[in-house]
Amino acid sequence: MEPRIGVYVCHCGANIAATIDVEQVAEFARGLEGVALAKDYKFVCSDPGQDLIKNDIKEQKLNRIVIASCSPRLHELTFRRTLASADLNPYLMEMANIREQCAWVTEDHELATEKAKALVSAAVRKVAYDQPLETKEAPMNPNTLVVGAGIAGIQAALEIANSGNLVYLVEREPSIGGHMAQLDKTFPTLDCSA
Amino acid sequence: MASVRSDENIELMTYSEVVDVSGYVGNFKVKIRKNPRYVDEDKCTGCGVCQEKCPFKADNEFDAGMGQRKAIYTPFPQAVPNVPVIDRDVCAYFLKGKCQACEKFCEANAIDFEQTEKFVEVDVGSIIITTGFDSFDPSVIAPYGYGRYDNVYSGLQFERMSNASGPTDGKLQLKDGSQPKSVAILHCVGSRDINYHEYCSRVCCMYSLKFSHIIGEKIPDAEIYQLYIDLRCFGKGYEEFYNRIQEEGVNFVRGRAAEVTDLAETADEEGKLIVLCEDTLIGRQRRIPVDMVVLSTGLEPRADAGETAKMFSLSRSADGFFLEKHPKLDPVATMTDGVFIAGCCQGPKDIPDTVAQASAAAARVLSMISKGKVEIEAAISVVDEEICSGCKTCLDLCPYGAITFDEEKSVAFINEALCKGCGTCVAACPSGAIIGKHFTTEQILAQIEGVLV
Amino acid sequence: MEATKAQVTGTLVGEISRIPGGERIRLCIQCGTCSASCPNANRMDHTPRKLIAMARAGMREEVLSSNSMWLCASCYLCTVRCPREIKITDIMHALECLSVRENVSSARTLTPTMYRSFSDFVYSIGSVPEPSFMILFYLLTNPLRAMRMIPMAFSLLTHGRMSIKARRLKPEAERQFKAILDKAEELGGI
Amino acid sequence: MKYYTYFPGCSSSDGGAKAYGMSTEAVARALDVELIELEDWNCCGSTPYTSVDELASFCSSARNLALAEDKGLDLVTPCSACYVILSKTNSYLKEYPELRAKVDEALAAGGLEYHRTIKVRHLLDVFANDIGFDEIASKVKRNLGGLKVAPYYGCQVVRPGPSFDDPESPQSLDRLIECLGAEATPFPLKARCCGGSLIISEEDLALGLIRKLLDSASSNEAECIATVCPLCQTNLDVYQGRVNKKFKTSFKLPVLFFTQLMGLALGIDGKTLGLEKCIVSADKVLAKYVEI
Amino acid sequence: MNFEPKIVGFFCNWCSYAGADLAGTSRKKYAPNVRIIRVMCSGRVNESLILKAFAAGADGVLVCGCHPGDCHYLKGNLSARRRVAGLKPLLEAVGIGNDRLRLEWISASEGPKVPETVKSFTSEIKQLGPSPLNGRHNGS
Repeated sequence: MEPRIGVYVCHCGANIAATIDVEQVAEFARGLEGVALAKDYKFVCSDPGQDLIKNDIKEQKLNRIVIASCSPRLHELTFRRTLASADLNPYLMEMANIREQCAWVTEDHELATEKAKALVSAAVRKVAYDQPLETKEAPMNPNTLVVGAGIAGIQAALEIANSGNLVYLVEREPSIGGHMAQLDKTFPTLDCSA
Repeated sequence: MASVRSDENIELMTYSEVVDVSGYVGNFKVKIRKNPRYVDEDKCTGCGVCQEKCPFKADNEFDAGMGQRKAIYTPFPQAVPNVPVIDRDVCAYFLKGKCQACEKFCEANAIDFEQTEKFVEVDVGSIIITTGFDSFDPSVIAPYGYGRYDNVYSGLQFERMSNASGPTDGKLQLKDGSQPKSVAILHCVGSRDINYHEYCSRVCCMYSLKFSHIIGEKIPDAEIYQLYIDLRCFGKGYEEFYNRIQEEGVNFVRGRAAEVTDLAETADEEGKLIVLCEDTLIGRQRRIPVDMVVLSTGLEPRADAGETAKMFSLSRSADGFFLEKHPKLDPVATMTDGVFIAGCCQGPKDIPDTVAQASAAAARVLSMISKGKVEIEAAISVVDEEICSGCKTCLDLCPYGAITFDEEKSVAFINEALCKGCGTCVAACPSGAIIGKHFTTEQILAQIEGVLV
Repeated sequence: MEATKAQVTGTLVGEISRIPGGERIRLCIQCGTCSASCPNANRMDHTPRKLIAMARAGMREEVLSSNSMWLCASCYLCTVRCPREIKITDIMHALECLSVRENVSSARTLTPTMYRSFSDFVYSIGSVPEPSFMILFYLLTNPLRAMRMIPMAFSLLTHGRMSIKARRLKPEAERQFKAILDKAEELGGI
Repeated sequence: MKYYTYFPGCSSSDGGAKAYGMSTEAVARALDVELIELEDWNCCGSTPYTSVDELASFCSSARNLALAEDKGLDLVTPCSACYVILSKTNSYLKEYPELRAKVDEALAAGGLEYHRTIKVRHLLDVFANDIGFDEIASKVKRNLGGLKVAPYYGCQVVRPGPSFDDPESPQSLDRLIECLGAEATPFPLKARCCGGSLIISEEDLALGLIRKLLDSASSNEAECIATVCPLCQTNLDVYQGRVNKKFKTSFKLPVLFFTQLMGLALGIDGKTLGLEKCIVSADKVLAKYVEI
Repeated sequence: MNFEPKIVGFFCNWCSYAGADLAGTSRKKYAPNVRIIRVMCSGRVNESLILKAFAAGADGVLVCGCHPGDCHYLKGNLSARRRVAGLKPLLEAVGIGNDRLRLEWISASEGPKVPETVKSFTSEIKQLGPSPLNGRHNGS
C-alpha cells in the first residue's frame, strides 16, 4: 500500500509559531515524497486538533501520520490514541520534536525553521517504513510492593489494602513511621502526627 | 501506624531491605532480606522487661543523638511493631559472648541470639518507592558551630526535645538543664545555598514558625528570633499560621545568619551565643545574643539514593532526588513502567503534599490492578530465523536474559515478554538478522537522510 | 567578542556583570550573609549587600562615591559564604577601579590615595619595599601622622626591617615590565 | 630533594618581613627543599593594584607566571597576599577567555607568552602536603616542648578557595605546629582578617581587628602567635604597641613566622632565622623551651 | 564562506533525549547544527549507522547515552562505548578523522550539558571543516 502521509505542524500557541515559520514548514512537507497533505494548526493536541486528524484519516484516506509539535515523551501516547480511535494502527505515527529541541533552543528564526524542516523530513521518511504493531498484553499481578514505611508508604499501603489487594510494606528500620514518628505537632493545624 | 499493623491486606516487613528486583511491569520478582532482630516477633509480647534489664547503652539515633537507648531497644514507646531489636555493635553477648540479661528475664522466651538473616521472594505487579529523605547534617557549615557549641541544635533535635516522649520529656532546656530565655531560629540551613543544596527544602519556614509557637507555649516569656531570607508560607492555611505567630510576639529579622559565636563583645553578650547577621531591612549588622540556637535544617536525598535508583531503574534529578516521569503531567510515575514514587524521595515536601502524592501513587496502582492486565511494549526485537547464523553474539548482550538459543534450529530466539526493545542486540547482530521493531535499520537510515537534507 | 563602548558605559550592574568575578551579581538574593561576615561593614556607608542592591537599582553615583569598597580588606569571607557563589570581593575591586577611573572616589577614606601611590610604586620600580612605602605615604597624606610614626619607623630600622635601598629589576626586565603595563593601560581596563 | 620555583614577594625579600624570607630559605635547606628564586620577578599584582587597575594587576601577575613557566616547577610563595593574587590570576586566565586575550596581548608587548601550565602554591601547602608532617617531625632536633602557639592563618591563604585547607577552620598549620612538639592552642579567629594594608589608610579600623585577634589568642593562653603571612606578622607585631596604647591593653605576644618556629625545632640558630627582627621580642618566651 | 556543519545526534530516549527536552523547557539556547535522532538506547547505535551518517553527508556524529551505571536497560550504553571506541581508529584510517565522532553521557537532569556539548562539538567540527566525504561544501 502506497503511503499517504498526513503532516500536522503545531503552533503550540506561540511556543512554536513565534520562532518557527510553521506555514513554511507545512509547505515544505507538502513537497516530500508520500505526503498527501500537510497542515499547520494552533494546538494539534486539543480536541479539535485531534478531530482534524481523525477526519483527515477517514476522508483523505491517510495511512501514515506525522505530527511536528512537542517532544514525543509528552504526547506520543495521546496521538497514538487518536490514530487508534480512527481505526489506524497507532504505530503508524511519528512525531518531530520541533518545540523542546528546536523552537525553544534556537535563537535565530530562520535557522530554527530550517532545523524544523529537517526534523519533519526525517519523520516523514521514517513513517513511510512504519509497520503496524500489535501491543501484547500480560496479566497484572494484583500484589504491590511499597518500599519505605513513612507517611507516604503508609498512606499508599493503606489505600491499596483498602481495596482488598495485598501489599508488601518493607521498612529498613525496626519500626514504621519514618521521620513522621519523630515529630510531635505538625503545622498548620498543630495536631499530632501519628 | 497502628492501622497498618491490623490491616490483614498489609504484610509488614520491618528491619528488612529489598536486595534484588527483576521482571517487568505486572510481573516483578522482588527479593527481600529480613535482618535478624534476635527477638522472635511472634513470641514477643512487647512487655519491655528486656530493655529495663539490659545494662548497655548507646546514643539514641531516634532522638537525633541526644538521649540514650539500650543495646536491646524499641526506638520509641509507640513503635509499630512493638518488638525490640538487638544492636549487635553494642550488645555484650555479641561483643564478648556474655551477659544475656534480656534472655534470662524474657518470660515469653522471645530472645533468639541464633537468628540469621532470611531472604523472601515476593511477586508483585507494581512497586511504590517511598524511601523518604535524610535530614541535612549542619556540622558541615562550620560558622554555625553545630557540634562545637552545646546549645546549637538541629531542627530534628529540637523536634525530639519538644516531644513529650523525647529525651527531655518535652522540656526545652539547655545543655546545663536550665531553661532558655531566648532562642534564635536560623532558616535555610543547607538549603538555598549553592555550597550545599541549591533547592528550597519547602518545609523549614513552616516548621520554624511552629517551633516558635512551641517555645512560646512552653516558655511564655522567651524572646524568639526568626532569621529568614524569604518566608515561604504558600500552603492552605499557612499564611494564616504566619499571622498567628506574628501575633504571638516573635521577632522576625530579615537576614540570613552568617555566623554563631561565643566571643562576647559586651557585658550582655557574656555567656551567650551571639548570632551575627545583617538586618537587611535596616541595612545594619546585628549581633543577637541568645541562649539557644535552632538550625532549621533542610532535607536531602537519602545517602543511598543512588543504590536504590539503580535497583529499581530510576533516574535522579540534578539534586539527587528521584526523577518523576514529568514534573507537571506525571509526578508519581517514573521512567520504569510499574514503578511509582511518592513523598520526599521525589523532592522535599510537607505532609499534606506527601499524603496527596501517596494517594495518587496508590490510585495509579489501583487503576492498573483493576484493569487486570498490562500492555507490553510492542516495539520489541525479533529474530529472522532465515538469516540468523547462530553465532550467539546477542545472547550475552541482552540485559534481561530475553534471548535464548534454539539448539534444534540453531538460531536465537527472543522472548517477547522479557524484551524491552533497547535494540542492543539489533546493533550487535553481525548478520543483521534481528529486527528492532519501530526502530529498524532502514527507518533510522531514512531519518539520517532526512535530517541531513 | 570585544566589549563595545556602549557596553562599557551601560548600566552599573551590566558593567559589573561583564567583569571577571562579577558575572553572578544578578543572582543576589539580598540575604545579607556578606554584610554580616564582613569585618568592616559597620564602618561602611552601605553594607556590601546594600551596595549590590543599589548597583542593581542604577544608583551609580551613590555607589561609586561611597567609602564601602575602600574599607574592604579582601579577606574573602563574604565570597566563601555567599549562598549564591557571588564573588563579592571581586565586585568590590571592580567598584574601586570604576570609581578611580571616573574620579569619584570617596574623600572620607585614605585608601584610594594609598592604593594609588602603591600602584605608582609598582609601576616605577616593579616592587614595593613596604615599610618605606608606608612612611612615604604618611608624609604625602598626613605629615602630622608621619611625625607620630617616627618611633615606629625607628624601631623598624633598629630591628633591621627597613631597607634604605629598594630592590630594583634589571634594566631589561624593567623595560619588559613597563612595556607590559603600558600595553595593559592602552587596552583600557578589563 | 624537591624542587620549586620560589617567589619571595616584596615583603619577605627585603621589606618588613625579611625574617620570613631568611627563615623560609633556612628551613627549606634543612628539609631538602630546593627553592629556586624566580629571576627578575616583579610585584605579584597585589590587592591594592587590583583596586586601581585590575587589568594592569593581572598583567603584572601574569608576567611572573610566564617567567616561571620556563622551569615547569610549581611556583611557591610564602606570602599569602602574593599567593591569592597569583593563583587568582592563574585560574581567571583559564576561566575568562576575554581576560586571557587582553593579558596575552599585554604579555606579547613584553615578548612573553603564558600557556597556563604552572601551579601556584603557598609555602604552608608545600610543607604540609608535599613534605608531610611525619617527615618534618622526623627531622625535629629541638622539640619545642609544649610551647603554646596560636596558629594564625589569616584570610588569603585559605580563601577564596578552593584551596588546600578549609576556608573557615583550617587545620594544616595546627598540625604542623604540633609535629614540632609545640601545642596549637584553640584559636577561634585563626582565619579572620587582620586588616591587611588598611592598617595604613584606615588605622583605627585595622587596630580594632588586630586587637580582637590578640585578645582571642591570649585568652586561649597562647604564648606566641605563628603566622603564614608577612602582612599579618607586621600588623600583629609592629602595631601591637599601638593597640596597647589605643585600647589601654597590655599585650606582649610575640608574633613569629611559622618558618621561624620550624627552624628552631629543626635546630637552626636564631640569627639565621631573623628572630631578633621581632618588635615584640620572642626571646623570653622561647627561652623557656629551647636554646636559641 | 561560513561553514555550518551538519551533525547527526543519536540520543537515547531515557537519559539524553530527556536531557535535551529539559534543555528545551529551560529555554537554553544552542546552535541548530545538531539534529537529534531518538533511539531507545545508545546501545542501538552501531558502526554501520554511524558510517552511513558520514556517507550521507554528516560532518560529525554525536552519540549520547545515560551515564555508566544509569542505563535504563542496565548496560546498553557500555556497548555504545565499546563500539564508538572501536570505530574511532577506523575513522582515522579512512581519513574522516576520529574527532568527528563523539560520545557523551548526558542524564535526564543534565539539561545544561546539552547546549554545552552541542556548542563545543559544533565549534570543534567547524574548526575541522567539512567532512572529506562531504561534497556539498567543496564546490565553492
